[in-house]
Amino acid sequence: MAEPKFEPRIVAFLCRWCAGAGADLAGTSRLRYPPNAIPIRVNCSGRVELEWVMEAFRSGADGVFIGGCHPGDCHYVSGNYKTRRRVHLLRRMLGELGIEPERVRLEWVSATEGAKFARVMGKFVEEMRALGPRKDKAVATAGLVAVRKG
Amino acid sequence: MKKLAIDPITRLEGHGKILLYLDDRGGLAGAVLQVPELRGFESFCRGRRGEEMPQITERICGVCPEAHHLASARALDRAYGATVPAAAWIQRELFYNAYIFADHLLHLVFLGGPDLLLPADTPKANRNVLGVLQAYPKLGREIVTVRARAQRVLEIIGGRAIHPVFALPGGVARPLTADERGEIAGHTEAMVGLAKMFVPFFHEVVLPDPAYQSLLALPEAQLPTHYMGLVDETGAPHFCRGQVRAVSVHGDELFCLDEAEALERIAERSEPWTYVKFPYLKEQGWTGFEAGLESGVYRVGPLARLNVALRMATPLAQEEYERFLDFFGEKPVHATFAYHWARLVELVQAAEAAASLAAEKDLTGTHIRGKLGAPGAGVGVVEAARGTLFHRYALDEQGLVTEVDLIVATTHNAAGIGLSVKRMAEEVVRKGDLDEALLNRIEMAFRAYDPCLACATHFLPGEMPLVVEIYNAEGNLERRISR
Amino acid sequence: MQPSSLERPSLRAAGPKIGVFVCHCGKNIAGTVDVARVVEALTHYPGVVHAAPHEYMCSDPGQGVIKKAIQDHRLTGVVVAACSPSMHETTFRTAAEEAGLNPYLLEIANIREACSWVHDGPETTDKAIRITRAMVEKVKGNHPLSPIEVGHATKCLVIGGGISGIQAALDVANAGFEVLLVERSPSIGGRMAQLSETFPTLDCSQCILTPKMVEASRHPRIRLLAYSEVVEVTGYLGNYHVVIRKKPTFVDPEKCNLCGDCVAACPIRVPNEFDRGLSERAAIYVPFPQAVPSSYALDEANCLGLNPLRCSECSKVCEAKAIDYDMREELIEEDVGAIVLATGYDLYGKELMAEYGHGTVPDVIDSLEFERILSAGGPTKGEVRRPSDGKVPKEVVFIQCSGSRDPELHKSYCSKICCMYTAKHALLYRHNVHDGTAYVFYIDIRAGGKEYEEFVVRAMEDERILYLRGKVAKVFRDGDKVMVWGVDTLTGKRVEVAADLVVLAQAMVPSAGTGDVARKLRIACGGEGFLKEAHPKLRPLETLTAGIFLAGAAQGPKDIPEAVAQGSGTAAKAVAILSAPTLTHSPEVAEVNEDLCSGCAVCVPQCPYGAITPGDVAEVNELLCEGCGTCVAACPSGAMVMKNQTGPQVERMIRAALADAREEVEVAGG
Amino acid sequence: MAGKPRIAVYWTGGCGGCDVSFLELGTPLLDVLAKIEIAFWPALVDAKRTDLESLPPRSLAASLINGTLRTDENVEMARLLREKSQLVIAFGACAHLGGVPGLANLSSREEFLRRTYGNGFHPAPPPGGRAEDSPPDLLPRAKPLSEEVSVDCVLPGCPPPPELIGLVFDAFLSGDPPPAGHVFAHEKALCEECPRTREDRRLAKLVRPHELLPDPEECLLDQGMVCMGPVTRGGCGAACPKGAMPCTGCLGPTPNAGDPGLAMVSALASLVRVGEEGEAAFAAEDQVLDSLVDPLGTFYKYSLPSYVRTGKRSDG
Repeated sequence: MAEPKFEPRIVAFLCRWCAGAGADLAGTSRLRYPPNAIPIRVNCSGRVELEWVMEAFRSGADGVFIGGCHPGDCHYVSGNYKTRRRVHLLRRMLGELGIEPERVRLEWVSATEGAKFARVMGKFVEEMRALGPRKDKAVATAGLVAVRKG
Repeated sequence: MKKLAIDPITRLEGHGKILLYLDDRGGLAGAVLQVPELRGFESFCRGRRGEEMPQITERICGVCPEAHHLASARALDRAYGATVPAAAWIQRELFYNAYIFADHLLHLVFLGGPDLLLPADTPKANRNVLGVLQAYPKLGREIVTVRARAQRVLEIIGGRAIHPVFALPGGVARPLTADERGEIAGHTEAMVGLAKMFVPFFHEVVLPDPAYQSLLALPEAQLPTHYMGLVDETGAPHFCRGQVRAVSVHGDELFCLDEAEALERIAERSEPWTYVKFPYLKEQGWTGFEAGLESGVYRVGPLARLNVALRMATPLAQEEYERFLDFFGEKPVHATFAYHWARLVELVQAAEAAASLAAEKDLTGTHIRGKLGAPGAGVGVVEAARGTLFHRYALDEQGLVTEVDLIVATTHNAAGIGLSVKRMAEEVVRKGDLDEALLNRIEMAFRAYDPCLACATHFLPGEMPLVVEIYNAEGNLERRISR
Repeated sequence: MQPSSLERPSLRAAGPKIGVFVCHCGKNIAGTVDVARVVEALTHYPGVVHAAPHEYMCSDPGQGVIKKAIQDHRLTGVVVAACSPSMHETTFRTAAEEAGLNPYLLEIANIREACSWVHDGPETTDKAIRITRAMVEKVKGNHPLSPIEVGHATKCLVIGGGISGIQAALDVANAGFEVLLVERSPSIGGRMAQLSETFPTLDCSQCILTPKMVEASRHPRIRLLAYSEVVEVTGYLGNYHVVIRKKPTFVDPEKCNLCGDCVAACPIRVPNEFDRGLSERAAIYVPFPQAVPSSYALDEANCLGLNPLRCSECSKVCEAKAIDYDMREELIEEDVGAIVLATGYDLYGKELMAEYGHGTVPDVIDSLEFERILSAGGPTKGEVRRPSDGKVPKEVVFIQCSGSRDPELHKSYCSKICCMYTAKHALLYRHNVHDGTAYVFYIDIRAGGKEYEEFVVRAMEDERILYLRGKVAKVFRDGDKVMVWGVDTLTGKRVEVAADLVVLAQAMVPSAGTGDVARKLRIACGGEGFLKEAHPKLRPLETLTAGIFLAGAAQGPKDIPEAVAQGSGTAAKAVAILSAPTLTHSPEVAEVNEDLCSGCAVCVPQCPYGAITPGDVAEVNELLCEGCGTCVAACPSGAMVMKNQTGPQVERMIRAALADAREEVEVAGG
Repeated sequence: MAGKPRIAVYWTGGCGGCDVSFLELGTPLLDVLAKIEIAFWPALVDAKRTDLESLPPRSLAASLINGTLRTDENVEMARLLREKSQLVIAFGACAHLGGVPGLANLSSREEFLRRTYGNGFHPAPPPGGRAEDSPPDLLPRAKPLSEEVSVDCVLPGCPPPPELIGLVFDAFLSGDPPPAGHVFAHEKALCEECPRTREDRRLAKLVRPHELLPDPEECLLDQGMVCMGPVTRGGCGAACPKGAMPCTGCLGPTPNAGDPGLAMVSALASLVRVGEEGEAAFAAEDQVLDSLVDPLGTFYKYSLPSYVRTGKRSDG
């Protein structure tokens, strides 16, 4: 019998002013895109902690999407630049950890780019499907001190 | 066939297991020293940053991290084709002599020492540092204090007393201040003071002890092997630079070479029943576990260094060296238990050397980093307290480690230790009924080497109490003796 | 001050009682999401004590359902699964507050824009459940907060003394608040003071401007600081501290009686900026007769020298003894509650127009130069004479969109007012030179504005004004003529005019100091350098920094009525702040866990608002913090915390979002 | 039973540095030894495993265990000590987080046997010996103590600074044992006790220790060195930075830092600045970031087994 089609689980961190607003516009414009990603709204892509990206992988995510404002458009001036650098370095480490760097995607989407949001999200899901399930094992173990206090 | 398992052996740095095989008549059929663990530093050092190696490899052993730290730095000096500036050199040498002093002291009091300083019939509960402190309160206290001061010197220069952080390719991390020199000078003075106090003690208390005399004379404890050690341009033992000199069973020079070529003269063989490797002199070749002129088996460490040296580097050490040679009347000295005495001679030289280096003008010099070339391959050598230590690395263009090779003191001695243990075992077994004191004699045989099996296989050292199990021919447990 | 959320026990300690309300939004959500299943799934979710659907949550009955449940079930938190929070967050939070629940304990789970509208098929419901579950986790971690309240200064700073700034200053002052009006040049008035007449009414610019200038200078609550510049701005909404440098004019305005003897005595002559270099002025001068403040100023840069004194002719002849060479610059410090930026515009330099002769052809001038030529008080006393030889030009070519709407070579945007003032120029020229011919090259005519179209038509119907649709390819000097090569795209014919004068309707660009001021105020400039508004449509007068507003052409090309309207608009914005008893600020800001902060200061450069002060432990100024959280993500010790969005809180959301719909999610571990 | 509290100190496998550090207590050590009874401490006294085995459960007040878990025997001993002790204290970085030997997890056991002994090395008994005489097999990967037995509190460091060891005994002899999970080091990061000054928090370049003789006053991070100080607990007096060398993180991450590698990546990337931020600077910024070599070996020098299971190796 045929394998059931692999559907990647994705977490999407969307900044409230650009990517988030863009996603809303995609909604109001009734654009269709695959439902694999669960959005989590943050004020700024600069708020996204790398711990979260890893927590997503730890919790079984196949991909993590981060949406921020275009360069120069960050509502908070420069948060998106910080995120870009963090993600760049994180990707390098992911490679060494055996997680394909492509599984973390950073995209600039403005509040007016509903269509772009739907497009890039669709594309990302497609790529994650093609990439298939994660081959690596659990990424980090919660050792005695690895768990953070709330 | 019976098996005696002395598992594990104690009061040394590291896990070890002695297996004795007895034939049905109770004679010794075989004896091996097995080292049961490894950590594979050679493996995971690959891919690390070259400059991190002094700080990574020192985690091989917490008792002699200083040796790995500097051997590693030397290998990196070479790998980067760097010339180490005078000021940096003086820092390193002063640091290193303080280490040799502290480490020998550690052995004399905490590890091997109790065997000598305390009467042979001392109950096991007291055969330890506390026993020593009880027996010799004044000297004991002094030793604890001065060792602490030596450790303080390591801390000032090395950044930390244990697992120092100061050595870098081509130099050291930072210049020393005048104040620091002042403090160091005070400590080194105290070190010399202790050395002056220890020597007469040795001659009045330890040496005359018939127990020690008999050990020195014990035929089973005579092991005619070749010897290897580092000597400076004057032929005196040097702990962290110079040429590697090897002499034969008869004392003839086999070679005297820079580290890289010297390393070429050594081959290693591994036995499937132990994680320790057995180096031997290529020229003589491997003829099995045996001593003698034809065998490739050689020894390193204090006794070896005194055997390859022409003289000592400092006056007091020279005096003691002469007393040492007079006592044995021959050179090389093959008596395994002479290692302890040799250790004392070196302790004196280390203290004196440290003191004179503390006075060097350049100690506080600020030119402490040599110019680095493109990363390549390099070999570094030092004399760890317990013998010659080689580090060999190859680095890629980013300065990341691509190859690692470590030959450490106890590895050189592995065959020798095995032999000493076997012979001691023969003696003990001949004596028949095995009691704890006798078994301790077997351990004393290797303790004399102050072996560091941690270093030997870069595995996780662990000291476990002695248990001997005697199996009968069917392999059923016949008796279990524990000390 | 907000009590620290770190001190307050988490709600989870008491055991959360969360209510979940799922909106059908008619068919908008229920059409693709099985609302019943969502309610069912959430009912069994840990911490949820009540879950209910409603046809239209945002309706009064819908809100009623929430309010009732809050009271009946003593809810400690509410999740409304409905449309995007940008739609109704306030609505529902207000409702919650009315029911006695702290509004910050209510969150919106967006299952419409982010779910029901963009997906169909069964997974849609599953996704809706995940989104809602995640939001339940957030609410569990939320703490009750209340907006931060702060007092404020009651003065307003207006930067720029053009018509827009003047209007803003007057309106704020008339509302009863004190105003500092800072102008860089020796006189207020700005560009409008340079204009001849204004479209579409053709009334005299000076005549309608001067009274406002005077009013501003006489107003008891306006402190006019001409020849001054803002040096430094610190602080935040309601509490800005500003430092202003007042440059020395070396003339005491009290004593100066404007006799003008000093000018005659002054040996120096330099191009007069006010006349765009078409006339000269002395080193001691009044920019123009109606200048306000009405006093001479000695411009140090061009004077022979004050230190050591090289000339002193002016003081010799000054009977009023108004000249004081020892006058020094003054630093004025003030606390203001709001700031209006009205720094105006410049013209795109004609020297940048390679195709139009690099500004080297004397009879190729820009529109402001032509304004001066047309002005009664201008270099030619209002007669149209060309710069090169003072002859009256008979053939004048006006080129619109010079430097505008030209993404390849120049500015891509439309400068908006050129169509209008070019029509004005052409008409005024014709009034001046009855036998003269005016040519206007245009791409198309943009005359959106009251009576604007009529005005342009009037110009077009004047048979001696030839409107040629097309762009001018080349302008070059030919003897005492200026050759203009263009194409009439309507007829497709090449057009060649041997003109006496060419007037370039140069693009509008932000005035020279704009970027500098923006940096001092830490506000953003757009790509073309115009000051950036908070939202192009809904917040055109605000910047992203609360309490700083934009008026006039500094924000983008504008005509006078718009600039004036913006002046008044910003005044209203400013007054709203100045008149408020206290100001409130969102409490969802970063805060430092002082038990964990080592003072490593990694956070400090992350903050675009300078809200973090380094020290043994970092300190966040809640009022400066806009809540972006960039510092939180950067903090290596996890000592910087975002109120109601902590790292662990979001990690629980992630687990909830990813756990299988069936399985019980593990909510501990925070 | 009344009398002195009985304790055990044991290494499953550290380098011995922890025990030596214990000795560095110097004379205070003797005072401590006077107040407690050492039931089992191979490094110092000749008590044996059999003695330990004969003890009733929980009869030891505390066991300080150092070393990475590497062999079956290590695990056996850890379990034995857990059974006999009321408190188990992870003693040193290896027991705490996996330690330097934990870097071995970057390659498979097979790989490093091969690299160490050449191809075809298989452990075997000695001549005439039986199967059980062959050297014990290794665990598939190095583990921190807490992966095999429950750990009550932690004495971190490589080795733990004597002062911190002192704290343990103070806490311990004071009668009230530390709270579960307590770590005997500062809650705040190293920077708190670092004398270096932090002026301009921005990284224009990354340098390695041998590439720069750092300014004696200025923060090493500001000078471009990858210093783990900001994510690492204080308690050592910032020994390494004082010695002009960057902190490498041996005391482990601060309580809320989470994964030290991620925290460092985030902090470093946040601090990198090449001129004005913006699209124009992206390439230059990436160049700086890419100049960081061996991130795993650098960020997880002492903690790899606690935070990282690389997908590269088969995980047994």
